[in-house]
Amino acid sequence: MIERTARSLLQEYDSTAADCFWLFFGGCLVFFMQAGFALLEAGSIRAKNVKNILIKNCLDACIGAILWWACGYSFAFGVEGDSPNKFIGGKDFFSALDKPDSTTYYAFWFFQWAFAATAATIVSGAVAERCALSGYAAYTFFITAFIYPVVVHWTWSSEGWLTDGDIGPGFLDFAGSGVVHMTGGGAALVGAYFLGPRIGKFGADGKPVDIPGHSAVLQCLGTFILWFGWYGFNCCSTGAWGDMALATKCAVTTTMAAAAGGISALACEVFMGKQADLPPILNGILAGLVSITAGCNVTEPWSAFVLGIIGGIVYTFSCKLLLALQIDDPLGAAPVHFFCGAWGVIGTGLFASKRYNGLLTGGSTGGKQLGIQCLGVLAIAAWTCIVSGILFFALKTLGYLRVDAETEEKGMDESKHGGTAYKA
Amino acid sequence: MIERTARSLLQEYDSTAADCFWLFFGGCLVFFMQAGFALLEAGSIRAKNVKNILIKNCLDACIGAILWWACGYSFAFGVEGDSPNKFIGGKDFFSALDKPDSTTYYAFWFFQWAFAATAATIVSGAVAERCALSGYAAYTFFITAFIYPVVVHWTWSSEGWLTDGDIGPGFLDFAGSGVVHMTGGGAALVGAYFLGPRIGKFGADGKPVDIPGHSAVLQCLGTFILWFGWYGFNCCSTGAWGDMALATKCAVTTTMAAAAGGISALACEVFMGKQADLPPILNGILAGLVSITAGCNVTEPWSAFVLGIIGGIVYTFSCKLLLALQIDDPLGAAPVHFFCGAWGVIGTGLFASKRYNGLLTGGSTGGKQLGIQCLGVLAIAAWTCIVSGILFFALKTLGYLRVDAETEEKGMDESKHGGTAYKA
Amino acid sequence: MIERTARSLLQEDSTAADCFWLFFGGCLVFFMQAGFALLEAGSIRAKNVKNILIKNCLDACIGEILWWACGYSFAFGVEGDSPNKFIGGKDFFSALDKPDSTTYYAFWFFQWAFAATAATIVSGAVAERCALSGYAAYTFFITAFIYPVVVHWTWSSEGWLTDGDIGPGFLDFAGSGVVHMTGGGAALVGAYFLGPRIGKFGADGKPVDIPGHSAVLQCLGTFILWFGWYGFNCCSTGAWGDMALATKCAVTTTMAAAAGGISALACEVFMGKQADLPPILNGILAGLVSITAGCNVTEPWSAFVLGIIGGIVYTFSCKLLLALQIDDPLGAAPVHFFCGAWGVIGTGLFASKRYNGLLTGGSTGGKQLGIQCLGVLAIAAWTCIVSGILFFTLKSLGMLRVAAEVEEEGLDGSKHGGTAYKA
Repeated sequence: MIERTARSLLQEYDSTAADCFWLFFGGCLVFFMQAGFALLEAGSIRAKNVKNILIKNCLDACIGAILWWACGYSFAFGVEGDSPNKFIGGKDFFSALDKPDSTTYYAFWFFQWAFAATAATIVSGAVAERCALSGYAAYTFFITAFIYPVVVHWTWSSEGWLTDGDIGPGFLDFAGSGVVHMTGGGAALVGAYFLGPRIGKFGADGKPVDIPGHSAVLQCLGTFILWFGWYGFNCCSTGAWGDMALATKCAVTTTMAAAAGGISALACEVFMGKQADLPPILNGILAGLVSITAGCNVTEPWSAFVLGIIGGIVYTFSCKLLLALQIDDPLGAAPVHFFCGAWGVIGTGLFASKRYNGLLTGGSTGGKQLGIQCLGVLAIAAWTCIVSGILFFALKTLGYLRVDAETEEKGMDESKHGGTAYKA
Repeated sequence: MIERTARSLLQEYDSTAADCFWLFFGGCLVFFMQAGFALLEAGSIRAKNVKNILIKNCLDACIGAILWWACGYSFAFGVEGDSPNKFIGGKDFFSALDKPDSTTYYAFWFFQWAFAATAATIVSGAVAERCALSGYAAYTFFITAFIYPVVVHWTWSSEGWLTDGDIGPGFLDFAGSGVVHMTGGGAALVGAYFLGPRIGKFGADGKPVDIPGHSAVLQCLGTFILWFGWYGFNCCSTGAWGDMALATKCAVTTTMAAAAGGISALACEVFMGKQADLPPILNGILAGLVSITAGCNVTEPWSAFVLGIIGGIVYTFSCKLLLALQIDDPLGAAPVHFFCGAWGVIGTGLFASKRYNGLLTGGSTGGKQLGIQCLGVLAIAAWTCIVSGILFFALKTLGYLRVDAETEEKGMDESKHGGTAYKA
Repeated sequence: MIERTARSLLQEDSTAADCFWLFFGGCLVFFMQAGFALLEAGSIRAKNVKNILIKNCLDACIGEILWWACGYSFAFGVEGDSPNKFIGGKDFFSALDKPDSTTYYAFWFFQWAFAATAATIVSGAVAERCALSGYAAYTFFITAFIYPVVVHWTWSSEGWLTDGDIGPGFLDFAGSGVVHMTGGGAALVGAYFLGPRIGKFGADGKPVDIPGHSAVLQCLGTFILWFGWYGFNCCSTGAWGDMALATKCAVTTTMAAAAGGISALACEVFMGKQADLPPILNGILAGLVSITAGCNVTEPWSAFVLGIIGGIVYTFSCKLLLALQIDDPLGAAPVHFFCGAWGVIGTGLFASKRYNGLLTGGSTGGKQLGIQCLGVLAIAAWTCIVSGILFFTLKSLGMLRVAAEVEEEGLDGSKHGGTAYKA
């Protein structure tokens, strides 16, 4: 009786504050990844377009916050209570409803905004160096206000049709290999397709021409910032202070996958006869991180290692696939986020520990979990690619999508943004 | 009785450790803003003066720590107990008094040092590219040791004449739009005035000449780092773990204002017929952040949005004002910190929620809170501008303030710091 | 009885908070990898930047895999039945079952970040002429063996130097010796066996200044390191409950960093040079390394003193290296090895009375100082001798240094597909 009273007092006193902090901490780290994306993207393109991509990154964060407030959060998490909608939320637009003083609402809002900003900013890499600012802003509006929140509602709200646990079929995507990375990466892929390749990317014979980025230093710093922020992305997805031991296990699995992905992608390059270079290691690290994001909480260090190794390989070969399809993705955004995101979700169905019914770890339900994972991959891929496809096609038809050839050759900074990024 | 015992045990056990952590966490994030300032400043000036400004930023942090230890903290927070001094503190110089083992003293010292370092480093942006290192070091000494701590004592100590709450008249400046940003920004304005404009900034006809910064990438990364650190600046100002729900609401209001400020300043530029460029978005984000710093804990997401929108406009027009007055502020430090700082304080008097008597939200005391806010703005502005004015005038008269024309034309790095910042 | 029940329930809460504290520290210390990468890139010539960034990434990646395989076990695998004071030997590949509620993973993560720090120190001293294969081989050994052994001696519960009741009471709270001397000693030895860069010393033996290509990268790198150091030093309390002490470490750490920066700058100016940025940056790092051993047992004033002297130690060990014709492009050995040793010794001098600092009225005379010196000698001998064997072997096998032609052209152009900077 004494124990029960004391437990409930502990619960009441501490839990809200600690849970709020944990989500806030995660939100800060994931927000900082915006800087990582900005630098990685800037470093991977030519100097003449750097201001343009930085402007796009800033707009993603700013416009994203306003849209997340207006309707994004509500579409994602506004659960209606009386008549649950498995497709999209519809409550508490503009955070207008009263909130109690002691609430985790704001912490959770902040944490989830940072995730939404991540999904949105993935697209800018694939459409870099030739996408018009107005077209990009229009697209960012839709992904943050609608495309992404709907996927979140399916998977992470308490009433979505894919929601894991008792309600739905048990789709496992802990921190978003599918929800965030496939959604952003699929839109990136479709955007790069409708945009068409940069002038000079493919020769007359269709052979790809390497257009190296202007600064390996920025690529490297960007990647390290992303890796650092990813600890908030993955570990804080436990959502509550009380599961800290599990959260710190996620730190270990996340690190294993990042390391494995970097080594794996580098090894692929060297085996294919190229010199050891930096961008493959960096993108390999990111590939590993995306690959573990779905299952960081249900894997062991050894299986995280395996997920990362395969992630590096998936990255390498999906880069080749895109080039074979004559799709120009300057950042490799689709290989890193879409293809490795899908691998992350599927791989979780293979390697989740026995308790979570991974196919290869002796789970008791055979391939059922794997089947649910594949269902999720197909659903997310179809949703993001079809809706993005409609949007990009409309923007292209209206002439908003691509800058004219003269602007592209000269560089967008000089033509559209008052001058180059670098001066004396 | 069981409940009472348990509650008091909880209190004893948890509170100091968690409060210490919360202040420490905030101190780390706010300290990291030093890197943000360094990069923003470096990117906004010409390459030939980059080492000089980085040296100034490092000296701000180093000299600042030593002075904060020697007397800064004591002037700010050294409350004398027996005969309280409403103007300046006077106890515990060099942290020499014994402290109990379990104390939040050090955590609070650390958190407040990071704030002091922020106030000091604001000045370097406005005096960039022509201020002599010795003059700058002398000025930094005074702002960290005296000018800033006095303002802190008025507002954030338990005995200051402006202190909010039961003691004083209830001045609301939660994280320092006035205390930090107006103090630093006012000194910056006065410094830029006494220093005079850079050679070539104003043509013979008085028309301003644009002197663009040498790297948009550094400006962008610097701004993102500042935004990231600002979550510690604003949210950790609750000062205690127990108020975490409120702290995370501050994260949301902070984000809304930053986003609104960025969009607002960009819109101003575009409406005035200029191309969409990066520096206005960046400074707009900072303007929004400064604008919400006073009232992040007493506003709602919608009012934070409004404060940010107006902050972007205040920034834009105060830039024009400075140019009209022939004052050259290479970073826009005074527009961002002084003018938006004042707006942040005044805006809090307008938009603070009903409970805090905001004029426009139905507060019961009419314009009284707004009146107190204005009183604080005037007091801080007068203090910082007059004392800084005396100091800068003295330094100028003694010939310590500005480098000679030849050094300025050649660049301070080559003349004074052993060579340029960038080499092969 | 009520009190006992409540206290034991509170204890349960303790695991979550302790896990978080170690995790938080691990994140900050991991972020220092970015700091090292930028500081190193900025301090060398542009033609070798990709090479050093590749080395930094490989340190993190390879280090992780090795820490998992055997590094953590050699460091912390305490055998229980027959304790080994030299090296651990349990739980390779983290293969043993762990309970659900455990601080194991948080601690593993925190310690991996430290190991990655020790390993990456070396890349600065061997920059601009060390072959990638030789460097990878070396990194393998330092993360898998050299560093974990030192950790076992000092930070495991059964090492021969372990502080507290078990061993003689060696004080090295966050690793001036364990991390910085180990990495810095390897760096010194590596720079020695590698030989100086072409053109570093003139025909007369006089050193030629080879400035780094970007002061901005050096500066940002240093600030990131300083930021991460708060996790490095403060989170070394290892438990949430000691938070008041941890935040005192934040103050001592800050005092030493500031003092080191001012001190090194002052040395330069007194010696007649212009005020320049790299001395301030390396001075800040020297101060940070100097306080790392004793941040928890010093006061702000003694931290200040440790930092001032750290800046002086840094300045003069730079001169020593040049006099010995050793080329260390980052000053890695001055900052980490020499200041690391000073940090350990200085703790024996300035640790507060309770911890028997010689100059603060401690009751055991110079005994603590003696133990500190013993630790310095042991760590220096271990790291320098084993690294020396390894570097000598790599050199004999021709795996250590790139060809002169490659070095002149730049490692990026020759070996990594092109330069770091393009249009």
